[in-house]
Amino acid sequence: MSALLEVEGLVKRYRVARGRFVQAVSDVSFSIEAGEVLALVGESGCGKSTIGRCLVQLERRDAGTIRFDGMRIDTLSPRAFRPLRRRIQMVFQDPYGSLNPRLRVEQIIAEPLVHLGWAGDQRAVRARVFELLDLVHLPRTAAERRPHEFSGGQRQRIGIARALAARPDLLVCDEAVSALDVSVKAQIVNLLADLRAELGLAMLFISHDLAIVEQLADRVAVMYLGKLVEIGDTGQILRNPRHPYTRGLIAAVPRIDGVPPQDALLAGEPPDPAAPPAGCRFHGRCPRALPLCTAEEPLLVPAGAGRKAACHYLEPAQQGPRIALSELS
Amino acid sequence: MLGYAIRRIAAAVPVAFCVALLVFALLYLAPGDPAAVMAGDAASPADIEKLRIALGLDRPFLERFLHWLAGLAHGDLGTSVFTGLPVSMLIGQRVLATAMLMLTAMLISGAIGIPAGTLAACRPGGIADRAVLIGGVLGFSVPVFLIGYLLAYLFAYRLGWFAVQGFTSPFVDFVGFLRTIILPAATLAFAYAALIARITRATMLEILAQDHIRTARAKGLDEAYIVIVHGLSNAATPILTIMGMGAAVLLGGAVVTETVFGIPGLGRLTVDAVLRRDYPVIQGVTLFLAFLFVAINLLIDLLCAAIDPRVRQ
Amino acid sequence: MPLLDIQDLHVAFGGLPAIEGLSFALEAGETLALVGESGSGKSVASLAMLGLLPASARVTGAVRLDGIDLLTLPPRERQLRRGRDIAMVFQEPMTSLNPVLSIGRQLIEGLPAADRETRQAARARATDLLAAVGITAPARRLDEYPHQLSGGMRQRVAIAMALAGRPRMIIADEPTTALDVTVQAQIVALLRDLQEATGVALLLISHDLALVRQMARRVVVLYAGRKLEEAPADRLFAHPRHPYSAGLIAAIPRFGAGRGARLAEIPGTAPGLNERGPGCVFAPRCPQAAAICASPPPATGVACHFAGGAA
Amino acid sequence: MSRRGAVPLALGLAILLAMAFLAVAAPLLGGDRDPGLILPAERALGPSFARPFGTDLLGRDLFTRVLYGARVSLLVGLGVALAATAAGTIIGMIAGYVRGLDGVIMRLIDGLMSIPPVLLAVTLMAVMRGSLWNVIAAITLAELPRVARLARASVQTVRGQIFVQAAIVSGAPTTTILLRHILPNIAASLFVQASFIGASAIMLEAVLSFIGAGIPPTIPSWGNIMAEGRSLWQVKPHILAFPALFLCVTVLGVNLVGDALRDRFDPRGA
Amino acid sequence: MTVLPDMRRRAVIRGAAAMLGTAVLPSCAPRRDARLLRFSPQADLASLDPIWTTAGVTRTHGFLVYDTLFGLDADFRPQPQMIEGFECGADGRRWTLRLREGLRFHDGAPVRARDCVASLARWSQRDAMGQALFAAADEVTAQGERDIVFRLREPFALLPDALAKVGVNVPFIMPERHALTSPFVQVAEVVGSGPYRFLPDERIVGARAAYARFGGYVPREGGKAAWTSGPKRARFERVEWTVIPDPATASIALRNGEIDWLETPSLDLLPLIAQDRALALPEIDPTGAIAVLRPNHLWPPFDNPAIRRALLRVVRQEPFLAAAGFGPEARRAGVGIFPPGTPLATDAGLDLWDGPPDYARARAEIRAAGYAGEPVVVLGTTDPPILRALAEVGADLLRRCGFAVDYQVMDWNALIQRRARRAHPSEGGWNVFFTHWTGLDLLNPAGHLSLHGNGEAAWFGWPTAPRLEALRQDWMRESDADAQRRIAQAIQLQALIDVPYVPLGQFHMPTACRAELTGLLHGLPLFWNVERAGHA
Repeated sequence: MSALLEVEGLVKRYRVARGRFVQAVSDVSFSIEAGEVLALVGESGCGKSTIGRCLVQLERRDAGTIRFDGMRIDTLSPRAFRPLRRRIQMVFQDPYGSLNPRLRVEQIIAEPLVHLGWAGDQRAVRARVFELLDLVHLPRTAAERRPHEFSGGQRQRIGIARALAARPDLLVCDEAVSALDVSVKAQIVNLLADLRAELGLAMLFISHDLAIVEQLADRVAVMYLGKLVEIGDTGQILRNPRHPYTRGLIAAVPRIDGVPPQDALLAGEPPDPAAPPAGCRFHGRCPRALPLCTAEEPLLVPAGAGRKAACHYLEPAQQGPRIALSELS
Repeated sequence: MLGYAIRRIAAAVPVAFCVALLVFALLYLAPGDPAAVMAGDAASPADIEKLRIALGLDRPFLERFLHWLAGLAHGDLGTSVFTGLPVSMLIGQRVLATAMLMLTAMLISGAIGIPAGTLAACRPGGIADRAVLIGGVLGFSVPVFLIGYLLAYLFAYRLGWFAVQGFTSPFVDFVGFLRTIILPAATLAFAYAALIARITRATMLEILAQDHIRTARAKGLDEAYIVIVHGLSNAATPILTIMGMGAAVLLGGAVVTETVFGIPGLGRLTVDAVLRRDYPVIQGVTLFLAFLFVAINLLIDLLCAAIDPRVRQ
Repeated sequence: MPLLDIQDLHVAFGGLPAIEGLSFALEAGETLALVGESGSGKSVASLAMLGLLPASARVTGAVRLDGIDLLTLPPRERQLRRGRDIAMVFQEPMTSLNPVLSIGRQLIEGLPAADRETRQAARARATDLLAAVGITAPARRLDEYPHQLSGGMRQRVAIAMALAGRPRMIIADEPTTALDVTVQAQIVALLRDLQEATGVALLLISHDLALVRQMARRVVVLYAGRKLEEAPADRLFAHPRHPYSAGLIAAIPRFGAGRGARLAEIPGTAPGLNERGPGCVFAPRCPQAAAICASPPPATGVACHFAGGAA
Repeated sequence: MSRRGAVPLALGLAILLAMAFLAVAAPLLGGDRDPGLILPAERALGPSFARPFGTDLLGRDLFTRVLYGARVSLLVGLGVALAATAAGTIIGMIAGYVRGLDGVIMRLIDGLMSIPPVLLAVTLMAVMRGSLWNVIAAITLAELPRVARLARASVQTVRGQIFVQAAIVSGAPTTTILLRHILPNIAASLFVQASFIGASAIMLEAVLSFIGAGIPPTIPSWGNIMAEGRSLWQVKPHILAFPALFLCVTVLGVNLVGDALRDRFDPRGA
Repeated sequence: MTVLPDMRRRAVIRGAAAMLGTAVLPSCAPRRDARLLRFSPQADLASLDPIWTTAGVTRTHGFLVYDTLFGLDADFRPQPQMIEGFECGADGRRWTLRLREGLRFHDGAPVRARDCVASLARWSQRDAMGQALFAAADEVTAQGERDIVFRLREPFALLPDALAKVGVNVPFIMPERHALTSPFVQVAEVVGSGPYRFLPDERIVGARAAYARFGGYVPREGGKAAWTSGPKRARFERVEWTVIPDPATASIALRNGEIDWLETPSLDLLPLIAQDRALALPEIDPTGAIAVLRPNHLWPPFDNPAIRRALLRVVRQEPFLAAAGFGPEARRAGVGIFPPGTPLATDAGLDLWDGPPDYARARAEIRAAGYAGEPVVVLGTTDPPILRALAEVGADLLRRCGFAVDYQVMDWNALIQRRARRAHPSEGGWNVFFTHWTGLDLLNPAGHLSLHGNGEAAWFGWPTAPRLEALRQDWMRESDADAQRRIAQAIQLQALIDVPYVPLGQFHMPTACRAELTGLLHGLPLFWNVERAGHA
């Protein structure tokens, strides 16, 4: 059986000035199985959000193919794509900006129902709205209120309810929890995990927070400057990163246990995406960079156990966990 | 910077073309027959028809537009129906008066509006703030000609300090220039100063609330220094931009002010031409003033780019 | 005598309390963290210390620096202490630098008069400062503008600016929040190194417990404008005594916890400025809440009726 | 609601209501005085009990004329505000939403905007026959570009907001997005702008009449009455003063309301 | 644009001089010196060619820079001006005019007879009286340098009157090279032989004109200056014209001494000027002006003489003049075809206005004459206040007469275009408009344009009145003054039957100047003989 979502050679460019383009996404391929959670991680500007936006056609891809349930969707016109929107929904990062301040919560949540061919009268819509409010643990009285009466976490629940309204198969979560406070973040992460289990949702979970990714995702794809550098099973990648960038990323994660990271910190910052370096895009910051890296771009090649990585000098595969589990003593 | 300037100038070209097209189209639709006016009272219909053909008034729109554009390229704005003189000459004679009037008005308004707006922003709710708010509303609520009459009554009629009409070139007689320019410039400056004060206040309020001002304060810098160096340096771009857009207020106000104060400028030329239905002159002056407006804004954009390094990108 | 001693600080906006009765002290050379979620008043507290709050804010209590109460100082003298005695690094490196002035100009204007005697001296000092915060080609950077720098570089410049006045303490308000993980780690390392090298005291203000854990020796936990707990970092993370501290620490996603590990969550949301009663502000979300929580919690030590007195 | 702005708002609304009342009730208040009745023998009389505002150069009763003038001025203000806002909003929304048309429309709008409003209106009046509707049309066209630009800018700001993207993802068609998500969110600033345009239209009408390129002088607009009184303000100031007073107060009222609303919708706007 | 460098050079010189002056005495008071006269004309000097245009200002300009063969004296009699004398052959068909010696144009060239012949020929194509004169002439030639010879087919006793004409168009003499220009094209340059030289570089169309005394001008010897006759002695070195569009501003400028002479102060501001001792209101034009209601004779209802007569009967001139702002001392009602105070004026037939107007009767008559209620397009004007008042009162009157008035307002220049249209009133034509003539234009039936009844060739309104035309021709052939007056009387009576137009009364527009100006001449603003008292 083919995957729910298959992305092949996706390219997205933005024009920054007359004749100057930034390749935000450069030849990225991955797939998501039904019910699977794939996390897309990387630093800001690496193109991970752009991929999510291409999937829901908020952006038009410049090259490559996107197949959903075996059907090519990247070539569909906005009109032709609309029936598919029911099946691919999105949760946005900013809980404040993503809800129209002038609409009542009921109207917000019902919007996909109204537009995406939900057959039913007003009563049925209302019943479904209540059902969704229950699902995201909001009181039914919320339906009558307006977004400004809610806190950030509650708004994010409203956003999730809206995304779930039309019973999608794939949910694109674009930094869905990164704007939230710690105590609230935990609530939403747990909610997403529950919903996923309950509804059998597949998710593209876009995040820069490795700790949350670790808890939520089946597989992880690491991006750097528009390129996929490593993809594979979450546990394997986070415990045993084979790409030097993934290693650096992991090393930079602040530890609550106070244990200093084993790896050296990455130096520098990602270069300007409008003028990416030749060869391996990471070579400028790579602790292991060699002459070859400046000349030749590494391909994404199998790196054992369903994993792929794009590096000329992959980190050696290791036995056992490299990273100690945190302890709550 | 040079690259920016070139890009900015290139961007002004289509706008200028649109202005030309609009101005031409507007007056193409004008009723009445310029040939009839030019021929005078005693002309026969045959004379008028001959003149029509001589003026090319019988040809189709596009042909006339292209012909007119070609003339523009050579600085030929046509010929006044009423006086028989080249429009470019009529404009040339009057540019100085209008330019000086606007420049003086800009200086006066800037000298009043920017400090007033800044003071108002420094102490929201304070006296300066109230004054700017009230002055701002009043400045937009009194018609220019009333202000003109009021100033003329007080300073020319009662006190006799200034001349009530005319224009003297500053290059000929500077004292005379001041005598003639101050009242009309002050009249024009009224609404413009209100505009500048308001935009300065609003911009400064916004900028003084920005993070980098907080950074500057945390550095222990003097408040006046912060307001002037950190505040105004950032406010300059929006204020200048609004001043440029607001030049429309000045140009429009000049139409009235020059009539009230008998200044031989472009505004009065427009009024005279409109009242005479002297369409080539209306066309030429409107186009010229619109180009002037585009040019002012172009200059201001370049100035902004010089002040604000981000704009140059 | 502590370097900085804050006693019973209250800040209110339009009659609504943003900070209520905050007291803590910072020793010379120490790193103290003020931890709290959004709306806890931690940034308000730092701005109140420097006198940078808008005029509409009502500030009472005492902020003593070397025994001198900054709040009672005339504005002019307080201004002179900013940057010299207490410097500050802000959260948003994108906006906390003036976009139209060059880096050099912004650095130099903050130098003490002695460092600015000549143009060359000032530039040399500014170059040194940039070098000290790990900026490459510092002399060239002086003539550049903030928008030409990356986020991490800008934050380094901001730190250099904080150091320019040779302060005795730096308040770092969420210094890494707006940065990418890899850069965050660099800035954390930089701050730690600088503190070691210069012995400057650091008041770290953050919502990021992991960051606090890495940097601070002591931690003050703020919630809804009130101090709930103050403790040495090691103790706090090991044995949080206030239910909120405990909940907060538990809610942090732990890297390495493995897939599917469920996060501990604190139900509900923090109260708004107008929802704070005299009782324990955390009570509505507290799993241990009881009737007694409607009365004010102990004023000293851990602010919880069930925490058992002083720390 | 903030206390600041409440007083000006109330004052502004009171002024506008009063003016609207005067305009509507003009025939009643004027009694049997006919605003068009020419009495050369009673030319340019000063205010008196029988003729509270005096008479104009043709001996017509100024009080009645000023009251009837309120109709014209308010009609011009309201008409232009509505027409310019409606047309400008439609143009702005098309430009702001249909990428392909944006360039062309905005160049034309920029071109139109480069001609100062007074000049554009005067030029249009030179082309058209002087009538009330033509004056409204000319001022509308002169004010149009400002609304169109504001509408476009607002549309672009709002359409960039995430809730609009969320609506797209929710499958909302373009019309729904424009009418339900974008229009209500730009309505406030358009409304504020409309009030300023109304004020500026009333002013522009006066200026056009002053120049002699406005509404036919037989129609008693404030601008016309002032234009008539301008030649002798030194000796018969009442002809200029009464309509001027009404004009300034009305424009002040509109501006006060506009300012107050703006402060409410966007406290930092200018 | 090309004038710039030159202007700049002069500007620098003058600037330097001014700086020196102001450095010594930084006075803010405007200069008032004996050598400079500042004048504000009633309208802008739009055209410089007094033959091409009928504009009054251009005529005033013409008298500054050009000279005429004959001048007019205070009794409206022609007097030799450029000529030293003339001879008329016994049969009245050969006239020889001999130019004075020493006449020069401003470019230094002598004035020759051929210049005069060409100038008169050009003038004759634009002027009714000139037309009549040249129609009567077999030949007009230059004989030698100084003699202008008219060989006439029939006697034309009014030849000196025609050449002394002060009503537009005035037969000014210009160099032959200019006079050869088509009369329908403006001459390119102003070169005259009058007392002042035009300074083209200083002209700003619509705002300024300047003149310098022409040193080469030789005034006539002997006699007294009066109207356009007698010695033209220029006392001021310079005359500057400034157009001040706003009447209120203009009066302040006069009061402040920014200008010395305001041609037409606003009527309502006269009391203010009268009470200022530094200012004077000299009466310079005894003929005044005549207001006129002009019906269109091509279309109903005013193609019907009965309706015109009914209208004529209810018109009262008083309200028109009062509404225009003329006080009792400045207006005169009950005025016929020729301006009171001029030789041809008469009361004949004017008793039809005795008693109050009977509108009911007028309405009945108009109905009876066949008026069917079709709209009557009345052209109104916004700008010159006098014309505006005439139109508004007139429209009111027409309404009272039961006409369905369609009052269309435009500014004066639009009206000038509109009135030239012969189309049906519903297709852009018109039925009635209002204007006024200066008395100088109406002195006699020859120049009196609104009296012409030659149909399509007549002045706007195009009346056809053969009897009136015949009487006009009679008058022009008549040389005896008494006989002329009798014909004039007959003309008036006939005009009251044909009603080519409705006279609306005579009014006097005063001029205002600084009190120290003395020697202002009558007739129109003339710039010789005037001087500033106390400076001479």
